[in-house]
Amino acid sequence: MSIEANEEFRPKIVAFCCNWCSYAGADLAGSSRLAYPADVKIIRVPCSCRVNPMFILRAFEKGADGVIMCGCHPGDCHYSTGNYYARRRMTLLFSMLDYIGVENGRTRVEWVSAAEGVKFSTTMNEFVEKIHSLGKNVRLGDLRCRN
Amino acid sequence: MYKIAKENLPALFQRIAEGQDLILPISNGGQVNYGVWTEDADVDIETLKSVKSPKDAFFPQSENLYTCVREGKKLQITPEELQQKDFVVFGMKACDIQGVEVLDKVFLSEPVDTFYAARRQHGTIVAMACHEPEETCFCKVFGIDAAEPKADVATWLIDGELCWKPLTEKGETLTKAVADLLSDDAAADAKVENEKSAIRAIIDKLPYSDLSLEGWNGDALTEKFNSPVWEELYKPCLACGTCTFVCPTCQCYDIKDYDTGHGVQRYRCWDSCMYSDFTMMAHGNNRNSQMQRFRQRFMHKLVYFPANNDGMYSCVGCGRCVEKCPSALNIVKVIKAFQNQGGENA
Amino acid sequence: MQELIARAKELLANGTVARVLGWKAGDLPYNPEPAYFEKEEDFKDFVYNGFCGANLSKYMIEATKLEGKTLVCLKPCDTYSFNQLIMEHRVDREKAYIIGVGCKGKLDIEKIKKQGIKGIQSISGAEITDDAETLTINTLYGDKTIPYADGMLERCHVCKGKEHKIYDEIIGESKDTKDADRFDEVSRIESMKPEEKFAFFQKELSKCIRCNACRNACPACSCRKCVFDSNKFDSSQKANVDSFEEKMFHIIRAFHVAGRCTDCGECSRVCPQGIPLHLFNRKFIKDIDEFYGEFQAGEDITVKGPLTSFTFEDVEPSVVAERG
Amino acid sequence: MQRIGVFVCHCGSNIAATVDVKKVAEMALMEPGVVHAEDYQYMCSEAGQARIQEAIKEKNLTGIVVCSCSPRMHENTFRKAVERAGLNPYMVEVANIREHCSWIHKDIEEATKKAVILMRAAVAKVNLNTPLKPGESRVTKRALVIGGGIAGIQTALDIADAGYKVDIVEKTPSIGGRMSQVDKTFPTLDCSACILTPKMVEANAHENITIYTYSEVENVSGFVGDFTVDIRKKARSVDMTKCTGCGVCQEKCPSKKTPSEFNRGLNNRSAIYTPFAQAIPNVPVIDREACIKFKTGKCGLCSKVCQAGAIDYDQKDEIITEKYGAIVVATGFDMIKLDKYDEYAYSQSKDVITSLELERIMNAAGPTKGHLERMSDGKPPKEMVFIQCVGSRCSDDRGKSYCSKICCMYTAKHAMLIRDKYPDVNVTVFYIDVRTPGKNFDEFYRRAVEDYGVNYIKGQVGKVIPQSNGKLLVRGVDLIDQKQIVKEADMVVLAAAIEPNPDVRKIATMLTASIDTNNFLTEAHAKLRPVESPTAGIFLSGVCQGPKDIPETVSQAGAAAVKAIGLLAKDKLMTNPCTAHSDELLCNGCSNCANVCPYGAISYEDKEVNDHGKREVRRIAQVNSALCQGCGACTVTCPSGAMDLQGFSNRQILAEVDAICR
Repeated sequence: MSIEANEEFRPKIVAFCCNWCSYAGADLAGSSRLAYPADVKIIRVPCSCRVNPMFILRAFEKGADGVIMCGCHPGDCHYSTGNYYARRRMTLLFSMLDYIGVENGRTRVEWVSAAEGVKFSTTMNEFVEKIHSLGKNVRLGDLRCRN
Repeated sequence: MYKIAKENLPALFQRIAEGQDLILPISNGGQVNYGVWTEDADVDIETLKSVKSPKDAFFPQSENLYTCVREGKKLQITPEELQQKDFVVFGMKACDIQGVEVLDKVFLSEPVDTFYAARRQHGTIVAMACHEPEETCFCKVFGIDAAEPKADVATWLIDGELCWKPLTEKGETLTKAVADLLSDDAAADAKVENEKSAIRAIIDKLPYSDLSLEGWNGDALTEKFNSPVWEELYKPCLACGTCTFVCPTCQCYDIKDYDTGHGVQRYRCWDSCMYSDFTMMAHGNNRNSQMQRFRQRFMHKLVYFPANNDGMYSCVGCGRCVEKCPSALNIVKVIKAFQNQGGENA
Repeated sequence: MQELIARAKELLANGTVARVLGWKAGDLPYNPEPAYFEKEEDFKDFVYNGFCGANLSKYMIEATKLEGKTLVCLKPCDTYSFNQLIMEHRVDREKAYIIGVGCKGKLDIEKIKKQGIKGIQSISGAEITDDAETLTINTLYGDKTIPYADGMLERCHVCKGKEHKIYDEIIGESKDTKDADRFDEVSRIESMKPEEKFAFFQKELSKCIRCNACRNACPACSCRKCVFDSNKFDSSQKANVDSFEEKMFHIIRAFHVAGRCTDCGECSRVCPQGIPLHLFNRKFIKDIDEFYGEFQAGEDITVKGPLTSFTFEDVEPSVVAERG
Repeated sequence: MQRIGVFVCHCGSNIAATVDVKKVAEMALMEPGVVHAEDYQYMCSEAGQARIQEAIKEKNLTGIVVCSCSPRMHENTFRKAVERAGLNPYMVEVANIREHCSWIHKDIEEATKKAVILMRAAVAKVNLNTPLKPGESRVTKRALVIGGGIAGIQTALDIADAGYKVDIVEKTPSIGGRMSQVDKTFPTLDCSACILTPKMVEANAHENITIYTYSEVENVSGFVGDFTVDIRKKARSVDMTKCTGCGVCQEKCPSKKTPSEFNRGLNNRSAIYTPFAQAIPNVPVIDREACIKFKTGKCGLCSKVCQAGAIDYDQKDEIITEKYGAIVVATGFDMIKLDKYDEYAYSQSKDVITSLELERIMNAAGPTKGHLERMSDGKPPKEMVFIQCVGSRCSDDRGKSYCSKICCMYTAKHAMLIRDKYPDVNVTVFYIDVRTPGKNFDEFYRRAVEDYGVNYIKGQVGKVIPQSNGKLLVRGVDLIDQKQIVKEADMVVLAAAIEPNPDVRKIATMLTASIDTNNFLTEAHAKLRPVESPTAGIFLSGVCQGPKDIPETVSQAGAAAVKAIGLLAKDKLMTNPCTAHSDELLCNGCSNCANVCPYGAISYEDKEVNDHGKREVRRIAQVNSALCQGCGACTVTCPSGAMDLQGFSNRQILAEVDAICR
């Protein structure tokens, strides 16, 4: 992909954030004015364990270029154990996507606490950059949604 | 009778594909299915049966009907264009061609299905005789002659040569377009006659060729429908759609909408009477047990269809369901089960 | 087979069971079908041979709802599925009488035909009692012989072993037919470049006709209504209109059975397009084994599945990217 | 289709400076279902809320989207506002265009574009919102405390003092627990019995406390606020209403060969017994395994000597069923079994003892009347060795991975007390680390070393070998001096690891309270909710949650009491309406959801369902909305999608995904 094309490319990125830690971490990033690209759009879920692999595939289907899931750090889940289940689910799902040839940089999990506004912002900056380097997602999407 | 050496077939395909699509059996991942010819396609005309029938060429598994784009609160609706380009289907067998006749009865009778009609109009069928029929074949039962397929062009693959005989105007046109690749050979007629007899001889020996369809007609509707045999027959059925999707005559479809984010794409796709949501309506389902759905498939093929179409069965004996059913069920077993039942129940 | 029939008749006669779930001979040499036998005379059609590949566990979901006990013939690998169904309360153990039937590897007629064999009239060597190492196939186009192992289903080459995990009694001997590692193909794909992996699956999945045979034959896919048939997720699909939908269906299906799939191989056996669907399930099994410790679904009904349990020290999802 | 109103907040210039709020409102009107859109300076102000309320009434709005600051900030404000206008409070969605947009982006065009997308996602979600109503459940104003040790007693007293009824269920014949076995307490060295006994008496006398000793919890059903518990009151064979506690029966009982549980088997007790003199209740029980009357049918001596006629050989176990609003677990601990530690010769020599046994030896009411002597020959020891961390901080599966926390301090206490009372006894302590965090703890330990001359050696003991001369050869290492140490000791005291009472597993299962791999009960949150179980209405007191000393236990017991009181003080519980629900037509009854539910909120019921005319009895998951906290773990584990979460349903989240990606 040429540099010019890259400049045109504005990725669509969906971030699932748990209500108790990561969403609050994103709020803190906001109130601390820690910028990250507007390409990231956050969906609030009660817990990372609410994130169904179906949601992630659906995002790709409809044209997302990257999907990131954030939750409380292991051990700090508001519901005690939710993120442990989420961790296993996402590990397996990401591994499967990698296995069928989807670039593994398009999916990511990051644990972000309510106090980690900086980490939230850095993570999003890194992730957007990664998606830029991968370019448009062409392997995992429904062509009918492209135009 | 024309002929062409087998090694010259790629050139023939290339020629046909100039300016029109060529659909023919292609091997992909170890399975042969009809697909659009490309230069690097792995064409396989030796394998007798494709997994799916070639009916996709005229009635694809899914096709768009119209596209609807939303801008604000305005909708813009664009109907899908009908087939405009000519195309050739190469290699269809006699049974599959009879399958198209069945589809014609459904889609070309009023109200005409314009999508199907356009494809029929633009499609030319080059048939191939069945060189070595298999034990799952029972086309003979439906009066089909696998040795002499009826199409726009009939062909026979004999000893490294493809014998070519145009039968219709469309067939003549196609033949003219490829004439320089074909050679006229009067001696081929005799070879073809030999091949036909060989094929027919084998067909007579096939295990299903003596299957009797006695009693399968519209008159027997209620007895067949109410027979206790269904209750036994359906039990191994897993309710998958394999039989319907490999079948050259199954014609049911569902119409669905796909949310593209900026609008809706309305499409139709094959449906299967084996599915629990087949013909689901607001009030529920007409057939709410698998026995009923199973019965529907065979009653339709062997009783309802002939009753409405001058005795034409909507089974052509291709034997794909015999080969592919995960539970080894098939229409032959159904026919036989009623035979064994004797006169009293059937 | 005669011993099995005699015992089944006896259990039917003395009222222990109300019906027998086994196989009925087909009208071709290779197409027996799963069938119920309720009367002594039904047994004239009873057959148990190398072509009886179907995993009857799934039929037991409905069968154990019927009045009285159902005798079911389960091969060693089928018993894992049955155990898994017990764990998930989908079958009633009390309503099942399990005869563990011997197995020496099951045959794949598609694979046999792929070896250029057609016009089959009869096959010998597929009988379970026969110790023959070769299959002799009489066809309209001449007689053919092939080694038994060359006609075996893929799953039998990676046989889980000859031990029945649950049974009331065992009739017949079993043989461990394993001669390959079940993860070899998965490892081969894992070592490909992303574009090669993508091309491989694109090619395989493009054959999918969405007949749902894989799902409907699968003992783990026992949902009353599949998400792909219901509007619960706005996910109902009837055809793969776009190549994405093939991937969505097979990934989600594999994910839903992850940790529950016993690797019985029915999905690949029944696929009319010969898609190696087990490669999805085995990928999850391989990952689960590597990440969370070896786990065989259906082996031990007291152990929680890997996706309904966790440890504090589990690997992070970033392992996928780090592995390269 | 909803009739949706979209309200875009300027937040002064916080949003309006970077987001074109008018444009967002304008774009909102293009969305399906949106019939009203406006922007305003401060949506959260009284005036802003009034505008929403007016629009609801004027335009018959059924769903509201507020584009403003984080929902964590004002979601509740807007919910209350729409509720006052007659709309269900859960018909509001907030699009966070401040923290997630205006504050982090500089470019107006870009920020506006993003704000529009966030608005669309909220509109798409609210389109699928349904009115939700919090459930209500009643609270039974009575608490149950399981375990009658110091933790249980303290919790019960605190709850009772707040005016609520409390029942204590204690497995043994008396309350008091481990603390009653302890001689002195660190770091103050006051007598354990002297501080515990008054509490026991107070609990016994408290009008709000009922004590069931020699009783066990048999079954628990129900949920927070409304538990029903069956308590098995084991047959005591003594009528508690008649017994005067005179003790004659115990004296006369001819069966005196049963090892005393209270004295850790160091001496024997009679078949009819009270575990110790200050037992509460002071009513003996007959140990039917040991009693001659029960074994042979002959004897009956106790009955003959009992002037009160309290002996009742025909007494049967009694099941008491009671309702509770809250349950506190205070099941305490025991020492681990030392059968895997043969190297310390615990089972070979009577002079190798555990610290708790030493407590009994040093106690004036103990087997040796408080005289320090060897259990083998009654001789006073001259050389004593203490071995620390026996089974604690253990890396293999013989012991426990955790630190038992109390051993360092009680060993310092023992060493000090011995050196004080018997200055001629040499005391050596082998330790891995000495851990003394706690008020006055390190000072206490230093006194043992500096003032009392206790010999602390950093190092482990490899083997204790009983000698023919009756002494114990202790082989160890000194890690600091890097040398082997061989010592001849008269007594060896093992600081055995503590572990949760083995019964806790059974109790946790009944309560659906989670326990960790060491059988400690898991707290709802390790930092913020340390005395609550993840299962609502279950509270944790004392060592059942993790190793603790007495002051920690008492303070945690008080904390658990406060949490329980907080619950009991409510007449009704309002439950979070964002709970999981299972669609009975889709549910497979497979139990996978229950396996991942941290709250035990999911149970199964055989229910007749009508599946499109097909009637059958199916095993269906039922969510108890009083217990469900709405995490959603179950929804993902459910393959058929039968389990869904209100307020965050599959379709709602997918609608947001679709809106963002379009």
